[in-house]
Amino acid sequence: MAEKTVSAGMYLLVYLALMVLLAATVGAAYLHLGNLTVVAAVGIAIVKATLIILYFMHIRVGSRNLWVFAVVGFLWLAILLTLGMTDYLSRGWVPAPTGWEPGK
Amino acid sequence: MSNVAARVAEQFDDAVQQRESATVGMWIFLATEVMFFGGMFLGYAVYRSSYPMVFGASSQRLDIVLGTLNTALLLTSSLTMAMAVHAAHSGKRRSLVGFLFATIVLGAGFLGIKFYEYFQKFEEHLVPGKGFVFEGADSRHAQLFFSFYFAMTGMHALHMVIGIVMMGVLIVFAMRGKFTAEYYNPVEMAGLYWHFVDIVWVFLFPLLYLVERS
Amino acid sequence: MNARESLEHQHYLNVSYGVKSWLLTRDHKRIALLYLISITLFFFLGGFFAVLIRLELLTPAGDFVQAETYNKLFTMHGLIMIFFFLIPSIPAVLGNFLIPLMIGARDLAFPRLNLLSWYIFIVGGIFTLTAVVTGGVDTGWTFYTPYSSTYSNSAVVLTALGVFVTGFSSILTGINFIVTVHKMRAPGMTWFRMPLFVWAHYATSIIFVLGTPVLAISIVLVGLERVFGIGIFDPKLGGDPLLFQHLFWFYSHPAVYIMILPAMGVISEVIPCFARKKIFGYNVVAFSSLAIAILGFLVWGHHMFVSGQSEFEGLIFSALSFMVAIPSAIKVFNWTATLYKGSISFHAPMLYALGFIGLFTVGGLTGLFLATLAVDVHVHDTYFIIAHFHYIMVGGAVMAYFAGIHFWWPKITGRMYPETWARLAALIVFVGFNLTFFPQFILGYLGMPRRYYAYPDEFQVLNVLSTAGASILGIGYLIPLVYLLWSLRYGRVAGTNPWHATGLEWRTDSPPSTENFEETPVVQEEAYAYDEVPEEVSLV
Amino acid sequence: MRVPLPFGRGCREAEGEGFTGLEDPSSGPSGHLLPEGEGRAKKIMWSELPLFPDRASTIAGETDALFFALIAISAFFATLIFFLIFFFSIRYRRRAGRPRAAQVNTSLLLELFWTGVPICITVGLFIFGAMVFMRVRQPPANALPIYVVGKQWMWKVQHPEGRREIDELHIPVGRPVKLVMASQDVIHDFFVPAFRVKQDVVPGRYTAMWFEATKKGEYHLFCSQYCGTQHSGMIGKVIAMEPRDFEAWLAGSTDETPVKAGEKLFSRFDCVNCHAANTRQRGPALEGAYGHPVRLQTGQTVLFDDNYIRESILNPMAQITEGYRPIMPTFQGQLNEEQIMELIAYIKSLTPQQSGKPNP
Repeated sequence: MAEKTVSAGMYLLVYLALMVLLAATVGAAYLHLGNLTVVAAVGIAIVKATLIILYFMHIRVGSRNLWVFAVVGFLWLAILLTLGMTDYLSRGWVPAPTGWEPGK
Repeated sequence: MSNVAARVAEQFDDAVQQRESATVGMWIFLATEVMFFGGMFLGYAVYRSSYPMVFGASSQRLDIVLGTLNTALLLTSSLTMAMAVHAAHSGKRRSLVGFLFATIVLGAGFLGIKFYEYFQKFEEHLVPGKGFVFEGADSRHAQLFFSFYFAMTGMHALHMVIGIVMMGVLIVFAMRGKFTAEYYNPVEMAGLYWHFVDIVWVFLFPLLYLVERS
Repeated sequence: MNARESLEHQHYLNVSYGVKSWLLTRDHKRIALLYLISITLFFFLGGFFAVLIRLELLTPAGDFVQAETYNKLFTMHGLIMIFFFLIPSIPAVLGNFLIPLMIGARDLAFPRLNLLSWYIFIVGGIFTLTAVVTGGVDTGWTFYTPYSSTYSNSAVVLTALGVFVTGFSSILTGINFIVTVHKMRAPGMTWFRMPLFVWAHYATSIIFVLGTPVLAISIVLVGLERVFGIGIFDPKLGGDPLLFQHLFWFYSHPAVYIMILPAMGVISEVIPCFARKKIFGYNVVAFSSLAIAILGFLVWGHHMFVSGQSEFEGLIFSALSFMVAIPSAIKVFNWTATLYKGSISFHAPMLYALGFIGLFTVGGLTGLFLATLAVDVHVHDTYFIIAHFHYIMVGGAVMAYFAGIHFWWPKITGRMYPETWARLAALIVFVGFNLTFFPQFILGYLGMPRRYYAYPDEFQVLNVLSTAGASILGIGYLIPLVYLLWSLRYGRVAGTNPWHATGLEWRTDSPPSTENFEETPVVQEEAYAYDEVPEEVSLV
Repeated sequence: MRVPLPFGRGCREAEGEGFTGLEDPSSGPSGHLLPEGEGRAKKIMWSELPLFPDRASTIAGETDALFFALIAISAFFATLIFFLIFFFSIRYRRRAGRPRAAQVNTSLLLELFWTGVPICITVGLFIFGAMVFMRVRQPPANALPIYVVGKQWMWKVQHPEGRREIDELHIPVGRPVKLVMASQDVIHDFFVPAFRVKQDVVPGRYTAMWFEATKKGEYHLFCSQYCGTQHSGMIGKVIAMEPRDFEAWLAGSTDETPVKAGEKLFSRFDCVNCHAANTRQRGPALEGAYGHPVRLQTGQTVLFDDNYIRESILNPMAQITEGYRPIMPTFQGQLNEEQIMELIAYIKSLTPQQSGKPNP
């Protein structure tokens, strides 16, 4: 396979983008986003992680099945987090009457 | 110095197969590391959603300046690592050693700041266990936050130490001329590992330090 | 039968002698034998604990051992059988030995990692055995908190360290298999010409690699909690015990598929050989291995239906648990269909394989009982569960392990095992197994809880039956140990292909040379091309 | 062969000697308290071989129906597979001169068939099982609440009318009973095989389960979540009685009701001077609060239920009601599970129940 590789200039560009995103995530923390702070924090972190994986870790120039190996770990983490968290988030959903209906 | 064109282990047919196998093997290992840290991220997510207030208060006790500085250091070390792999790829041994050394210095700087932060927490009696003191609300769950803080950043720091030792060994090999433009797999693998450790911190920093700053 | 039939030719066993040549070997075949010896020791140690448990349960009262000792017995029986026998058995012994041979490679992708995996397994084993010797651990193999992290005063941390270390042995084997299958197949060996044994181990390796780390982190957290007194899982210090159960079962349910998938791989090799027929529905069986591995990660919550998990979560996990049963059912139908219009002979591997299909069917069907929410509420943590997983583990995985050991024994050692003794042992194991575990289904629905040291009187008769079965099963397992060792010295010399089986491993010598093939074979025909193989030659 | 009785607490302490502390060697359907002696063991051995558990609760019938449906499906598939294996093995066994094996090895139709049929069966089983599960998990509104505390290796039961029991639970037949359960140490599990229900008792929170006895008699009670050395000793009896006998049995107690005990604790731990009806400014009012949502300082709203009260007693700072300062001290370690339950019973009594009459 042609030994395509990422140029040194591209590394610098990606590095600058990461620094800007770092400033962004710290800045976002000081805005009053309420329960959106975690969404912003994780969103920016995902963008930074994707940049690092694509360019610094040469996935961008890697073969198709290498992409699968890169993604599968995060996919299984998503399974663990979603199915794990649904238990805690769905605790009150099924209305189990407490056997004690308070007077209105 | 046996810098034969490309040292191919006997079970492989050629260097390309060897390199691809090493890369795929490394990516699978990184998947195991993602799941390993993933278990702690699930615990963190569960407790942060159950006790948002005290997680916010505890997060404010962490030093955001040092945290941001550490993240910057680690991102820079990722850059120097990428440059090191680039140098190895183009056979420039001097810049390879130079960039590896820069990465080690940045990594050590990160660890230095991190242990200083640990010392700060120790001073403020925020280390979970018997001596834990947290005047704000709900100290029981504050201790939970700090348990996760120390568990996650401690495990991350341990992985950093392993990375730094690995790069020290690489510098010795590089200076002995073991790596050529055709054969620099170990450097590439060390690069993948180091970038992964950086990605873990990219998620750890906002989740631990930026919970409730407004 | 050319001259190479006799054992004088150079092969991986007589190429070099001495302890160093074994302890520092990088040959996947020698590492497989190192694993074979170590897991056999663990198998009989775990079996010994099982015999003690069954003796205690002969009488309703706890009068054979102390309560404390009984709790340690079932904990150590579980730990040793699962982590030190079932999980490594087929992958580390047969997988290590055969996968390079089956895909035409000289060795696994990372031979040094393979040896490191064995050393890690031994180090983990030593930690656990020290815990066993210095007083044992009484938390059950599930380590449920807060009992394991706060209330138990037994060697929890030492055992946890042992299991933690052994987990990395599985991870390294998993990485080795995935890379080997991807990168080291012989020319012509496309994905759909690979034996199903290799498919099954590829699927198992997915679980090795993606599941084991989560067990590692949950054990680390239990260790941290127990040593530093922090409250990750202990409610008194603000933690939640259910979080441990989620993390533990995220690995431990896929772990049961780690134990059964390689067994399915062995069966998919043995049935076609002794029925002289290509496997029925090759693609479907291959994909169902992958489906089991992937769906296996979505169903862990059925262990927690009554543990305080939300009802909505219970509904989700019940539905997903039914989905994971489908691929297993498909495999059983395909194996049975392979027998149709075959030319079936009943050598020991085939007896074990047919026994596997029967018992695995019963085990799998009783799994449906546990996926059904309302029935699981009644039978959870009773002997119904013990019977279910022993039907899968002992009736399935151990039967398939014995089938595989007998089927590839000539390839591994170059000698044949004594056929009549092997058939007798297979029948004894089948009878002893059913007598041991079928009564436990009845006990389970009657409501006898598991891990009970003393039980009410009306359960006694069924327990006596079960103990009687256990002694027969124990004898059944000892017989192969004797005649297989005997065959090493006196077994008839087996040629390169005593079973006239297809597959690259049967085209090289028995036992194979260190580099497996003189020159890398080129594969032209499909897997299991039994129509071309001369099957009229009466088998040995 | 000495066979001490597993019933009752007596036998656990006096492991070796004969059994003590048993009120009446009655001979309920599943309790077999026969005079001690050699004959007894033999009698147990052969005459007593139950193969199916008693059916003594409303849910038991539906669970058994589901169980038999599963048995039927499993029997069908198991016999199908066993028959096919034996038939093919005999029909196609290798014989000299038999034609070679015919390579029939794929059929898409067959594959689709034996994928579709199991899917339909499993979807049906899932729905059937989920419906019954929903009934098992949702107690009816008029269920009689009883408090249960699981402690390492015994069950402590507290009736709202005051009667306390250890390792025994008296319940009326024909009336739904709801158990509100807490654990003082590790995870236990309240399991009554005859009622086909069980529920883990998780430390740190309340878990609940309900059942309605349909048949008078004594039934086994087991702890079915491993909880330590005497896990197998943590057993007892559930005694279902006619409502009349139950009321008489209840009246026979002189223990004070949990509401009165809770009221005493309410003043002894001076909750009264913050939460009393008049001085409203320091602690939120508790009258009429039970069962209603509460708005917290974080903006979240939670239900003012048993778990909320328990959490606020042990860990008040976690969920501060809006508009109040976080000044409530924690009572962690000063109150055990029973006392917390009594306080909750008292706080519940401050809220008139739907039917207008305060909680008994």
